[in-house]
Amino acid sequence: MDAGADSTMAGFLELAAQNILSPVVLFFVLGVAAALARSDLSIPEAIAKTLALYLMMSIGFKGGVEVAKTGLTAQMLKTGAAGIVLSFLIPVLGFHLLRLVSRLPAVDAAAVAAHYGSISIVTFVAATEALRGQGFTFEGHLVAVAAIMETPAILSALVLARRYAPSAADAREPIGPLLREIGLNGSVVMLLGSFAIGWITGPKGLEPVAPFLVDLFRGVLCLFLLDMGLVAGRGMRAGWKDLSAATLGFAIAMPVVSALLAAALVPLTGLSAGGAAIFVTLAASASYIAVPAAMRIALPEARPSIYLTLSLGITFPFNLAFGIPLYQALAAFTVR
Amino acid sequence: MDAGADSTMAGFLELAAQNILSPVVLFFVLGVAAALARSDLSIPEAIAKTLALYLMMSIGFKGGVEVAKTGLTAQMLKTGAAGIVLSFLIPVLGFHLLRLVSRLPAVDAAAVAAHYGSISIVTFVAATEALRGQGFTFEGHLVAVAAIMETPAILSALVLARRYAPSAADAREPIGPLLREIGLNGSVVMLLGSFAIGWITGPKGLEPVAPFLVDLFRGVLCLFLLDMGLVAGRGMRAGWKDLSAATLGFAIAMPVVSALLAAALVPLTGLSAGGAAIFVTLAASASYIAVPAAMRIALPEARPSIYLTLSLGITFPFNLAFGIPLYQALAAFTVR
Amino acid sequence: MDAGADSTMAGFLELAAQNILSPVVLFFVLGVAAALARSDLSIPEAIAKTLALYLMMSIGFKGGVEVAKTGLTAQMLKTGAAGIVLSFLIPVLGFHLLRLVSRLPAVDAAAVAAHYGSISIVTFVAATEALRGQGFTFEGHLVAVAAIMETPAILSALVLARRYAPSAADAREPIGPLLREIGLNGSVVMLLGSFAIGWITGPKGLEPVAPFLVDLFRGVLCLFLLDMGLVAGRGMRAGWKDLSAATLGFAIAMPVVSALLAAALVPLTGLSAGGAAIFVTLAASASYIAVPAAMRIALPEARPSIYLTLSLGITFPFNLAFGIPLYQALAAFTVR
Amino acid sequence: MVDMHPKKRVEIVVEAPALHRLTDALDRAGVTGYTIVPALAGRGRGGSWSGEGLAGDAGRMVIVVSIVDAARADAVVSGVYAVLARQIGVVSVSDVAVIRADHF
Amino acid sequence: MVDMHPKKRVEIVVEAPALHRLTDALDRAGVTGYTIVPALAGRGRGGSWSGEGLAGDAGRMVIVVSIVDAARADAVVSGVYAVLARQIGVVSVSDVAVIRADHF
Amino acid sequence: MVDMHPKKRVEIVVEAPALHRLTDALDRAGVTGYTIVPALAGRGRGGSWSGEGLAGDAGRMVIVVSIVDAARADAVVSGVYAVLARQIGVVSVSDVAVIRADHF
Ligand SMILES: Nc1ncnc2c1ncn2[C@@H]1O[C@H](COP(=O)(O)O)[C@@H](O)[C@H]1O
Ligand SMILES: Nc1ncnc2c1ncn2[C@@H]1O[C@H](COP(=O)(O)O)[C@@H](O)[C@H]1O
Ligand SMILES: Nc1ncnc2c1ncn2[C@@H]1O[C@H](COP(=O)(O)O)[C@@H](O)[C@H]1O
Ligand code: NA
Ligand code: NA
Ligand code: NA
Repeated sequence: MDAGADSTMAGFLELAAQNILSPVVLFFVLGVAAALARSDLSIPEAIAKTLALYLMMSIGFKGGVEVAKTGLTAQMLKTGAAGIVLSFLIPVLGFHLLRLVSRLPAVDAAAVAAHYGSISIVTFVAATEALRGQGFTFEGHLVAVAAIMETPAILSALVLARRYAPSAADAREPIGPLLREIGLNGSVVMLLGSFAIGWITGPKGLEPVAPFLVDLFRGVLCLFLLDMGLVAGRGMRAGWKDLSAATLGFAIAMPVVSALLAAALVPLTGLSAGGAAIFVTLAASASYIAVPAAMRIALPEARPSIYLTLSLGITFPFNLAFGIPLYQALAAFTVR
Repeated sequence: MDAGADSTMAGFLELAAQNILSPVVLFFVLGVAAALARSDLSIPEAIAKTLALYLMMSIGFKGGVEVAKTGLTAQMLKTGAAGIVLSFLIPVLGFHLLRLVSRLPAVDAAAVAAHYGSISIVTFVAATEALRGQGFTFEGHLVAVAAIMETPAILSALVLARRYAPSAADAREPIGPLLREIGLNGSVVMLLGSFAIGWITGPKGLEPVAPFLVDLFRGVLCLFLLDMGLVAGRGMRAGWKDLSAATLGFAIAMPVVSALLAAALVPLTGLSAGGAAIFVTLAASASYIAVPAAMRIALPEARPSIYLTLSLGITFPFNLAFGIPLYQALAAFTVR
Repeated sequence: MDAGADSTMAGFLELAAQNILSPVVLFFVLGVAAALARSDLSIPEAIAKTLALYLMMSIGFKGGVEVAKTGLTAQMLKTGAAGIVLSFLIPVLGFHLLRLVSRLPAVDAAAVAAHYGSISIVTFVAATEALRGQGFTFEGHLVAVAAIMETPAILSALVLARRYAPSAADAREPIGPLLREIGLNGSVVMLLGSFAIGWITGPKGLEPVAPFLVDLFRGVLCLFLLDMGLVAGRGMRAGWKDLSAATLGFAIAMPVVSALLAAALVPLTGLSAGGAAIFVTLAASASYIAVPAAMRIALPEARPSIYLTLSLGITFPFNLAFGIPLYQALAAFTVR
Repeated sequence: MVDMHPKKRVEIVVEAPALHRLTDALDRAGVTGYTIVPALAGRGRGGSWSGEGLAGDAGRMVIVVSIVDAARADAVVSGVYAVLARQIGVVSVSDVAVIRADHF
Repeated sequence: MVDMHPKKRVEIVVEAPALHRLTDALDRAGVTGYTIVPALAGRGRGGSWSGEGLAGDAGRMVIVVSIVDAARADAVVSGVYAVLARQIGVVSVSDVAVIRADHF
Repeated sequence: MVDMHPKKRVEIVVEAPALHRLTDALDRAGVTGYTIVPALAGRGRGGSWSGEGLAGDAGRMVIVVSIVDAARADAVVSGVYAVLARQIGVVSVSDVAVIRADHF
């Protein structure tokens, strides 16, 4: 290792420490701890849903306002294309990796792979917060890229399942309505709708709603991460027994693999350092809201105790605590 | 048309455009679009109720604080009296108009008419936001006038129904408890209670709660209008088949008629330009929370698919997008 | 009475008036009035729970940040010890006082006593708001003291019940799991967890979440007190018939007795004038969330209509309106 | 073994604005108790509804469950019917067995 | 006295993501209506679940209650079964009596 | 046609703070599952209650529904009774038929 790498490592460790001691991560830890200790602390379902919608509304609106400033650029289309490619590709990679290292049935492997190809908006948000804390900016259109990357992975996973687990994933279920359902999913509509509104109204439209959509954002995020910690901790307690060392290892290796893949595509997108970090984080993140619901319909034989525990119980905390600074360091290389 | 009217028209068009492209209206449009596209985007009931209460709390408190500054004036009593007259009168007008142009049964016509005599707080709020955006102020006591105008229309409609649809609206249901129920309706109590508290504590009391009650207001309003759009869109999809061209036309003509009536009364009230615009908007607005619930009790034979679709599905969007700038222009004439 | 006492009395009356006319108290009064008038005004359960969690999160975090500034001190341990002593002692006193003045069965008396030994976080918060309004500060670690004082009173009450009402409080119910349940109670975990996070992150961690956790606090408190007023009013209407003049008197005398007891301990703690006022208020406050739930498990024969009405219907409003300024005046003596 | 006593379980899906009228009717019919359960959405001959996003009571349904003595079931159903005849709602009655008969 | 008519009450505990498929199946089976009731938490052979804190539909159950004509009950249960065979859920059927038979 | 199997449906209205004790009793009695349903409000001999505005568990009721084998119903009701004897609550049992008997 040369001096540059050394200082990169030192920088990474500092980033990681700073990240882990942020209120956002600590509230997640509090949630996990409370759930594991069987505290009755809980956030009502109606509130959890609304917090998620609020986050979509806020990041969508703010992203749209950014795009209103810059206008539509070729960079956006390139980044979007790269995102779609990743969302299609990662599940294929993930599926075969999982089959290689574990004895998971094909239908479970396909469902897990779908989660890793899709994205997690909260991981996205946590990455933007970490960046902002260091004075980085990022391209507003990445919000739209995040929305676009939600769905292709599901398609990929279905194709895999139909090929490798034909009995579980028979062709009875038409794929069109399913994709429509996922595309019109409430959180996607909220994200893209708010993005469009932000784009239309621009900075002038953001101003009067900023105390709600901007100023409260980080505090609300803490509350939402507490909630995610509670749900993740409950899931860990219940899902533990269905997991093997191989699947656990996958849940940590796969995001890193996806991040490397995304990093390789960054130069084609022309993203800034901040934007690249977000893009890589998106690729590395795993869905835990939209894809699980889609899998219950498309691949009901796949076990939620496996895919939810891996995505929400292992990968999400890993990304939150270690992945985000790691991907940021990785992205820094790609834009030099 | 002379030059003055020309510039008024140009001013109106600019106002209308500005209004339609405000985040508040765009979020309503997003909600309608999502509902029509059958997205599963939805705001939990508990949240919708609380957002409505928050709006009442905020406008009540702020209105009371304004009144604390000016003290009780004769203008308030005059405006209140004018409001009560309108709330009694508009249903009579609406009922006969509706019977004239459509073949709606008398009980349905009476129920619809009640909605147009009463008021919509969100329309009120949207009008105040539009005004504030242009630097206008308005009299704080109009909040109390809004509360006062909620109920008389119901009484009017019951009298009409008992006269023209005696079988549906028999005298079995005593009218006293019903009016008490409506008067003690949660949103009325919240509005008037917060108004009283604002009046008592004055600007000094508002200060510590302003970040919650004032700063967040517009952002919360966006979320609430998204919700109203979702509900209105769902209602449009379901209620469409029960409506005729005549009733649809009524839902657009009636608010304009009410606005003209109110404009005629403005000179008697001594309201400012901003206050007059609000007063005219109140008259033109149609209830969609308090009156529908009252009608289910008082006139259960009347079909909600008709009155809710007209009030929430047609008149509310019309007022939000076109009515508010129109009423403002109209009011400008009356206070010259 | 000498001149000093005179001016103290005048000061107290002014404090009391100022307190009663604060928005927080007025919203409580609005809630009680609405409930007594049988208005259907209500806050959904999911919202009420979340408002309570928000208050815990906010005061916990802010308290932790204060402690991060000062570091761990001997004063904290002393105050904590004094709090634990009070929480154990007050129920014993309360139980015997209640048995002396009323004919309440022992099991009811023990349950009531548990409430007065434990604490009410909202009373705590209302006291801090009143202090802040006058420019006082208080020690951040009192938040942890509040959490610590929740549980010992329950233990005390169980011992009393097993001794004086052996048939109702038989030894079937093991006490360990019960205490664990209470200690891991959601609101305690939220309070202590946020306290720890605030302590870890310090003022730098508070900054980004301050618009949510600090600025909104007072407005949210108003909404929560409206809700408490509604619940208290409903409870008054229902619980009235189970109460006697003696128990009612107890609900006003007991907090004053507890306050005197706490005031006697203040010199041992080394608290500031503000801190002493809070400490005395904690002792005088009575639980209405954690202890009632614990009593339903530990002493199911005790009647909630009695302990809830006394704690939430009498003592809480008394403390809110008169107690807080009184305890503040009392505390002022102890730190001279 | 715990002794069981035959009762009737009356389940009423009723529009929310008419809830108070319904519980008043149950009170008048002398039921010893009832429990109100929320409904999220539904469909009937009058089309479908959903409580989502509603800030008011109109257009929402709730469910009232009351366990009543068989001897009183007829009176209860009649009382309920008198209210519901003009409102939106569905009433069904089934046989159940309860412990603690003195409760009903 | 109010006339009562025998019907079947079908109660289905179903995972939330499959709800639309279930209500579509009910529609196809020709039921005249149904009401959806929230569930907070539960336990089955597959372990326990809770809706608390969930921002999405996966991992949550809801309950659908439909009162159907006895003659149609078999068809309804078959239709429901076709959907539920692959999903998480429980179906139970009981006898009820209703007023206003024309409603069903 | 789908095969149906007779079972018992046990419905328990129980005060929220005692919920865990109740589900523990159900677990001990060997039920294969249960579903918890929220209650909004109610009235009993002890007066009326409402969950509205409550930040805590005290004063609120929930409903637990468990479908059990007829052979086990007695044991379940006894187990439930042992918990509920000291708590606020109501238990009722009815006959139902289920598909997928292996589930219970
Ligand atoms: N057969 C049924 N089974 C269960 N619930 C029903 C049934 N029919 C109607 N409902 C409920 O009652 C509401 C009103 O029914 P209707 O008056 O038929 O439109 C529906 O939206 C459902 O929530
Ligand atoms: N015997 C039962 N009684 C009532 N609800 C049940 C029963 N079995 C399962 N459930 C519900 O159905 C869900 C899924 O059940 P399972 O597929 O057995 O895991 C459970 O979590 C419960 O909510
Ligand atoms: N007959 C009944 N039918 C349905 N629910 C009941 C009945 N009796 C009591 N409950 C419920 O159980 C709670 C407690 O009842 P009680 O112990 O009689 O006060 C009531 O508030 C109702 O929610
Ligand atoms: Na991904
Ligand atoms: Na009007
Ligand atoms: Na105390």
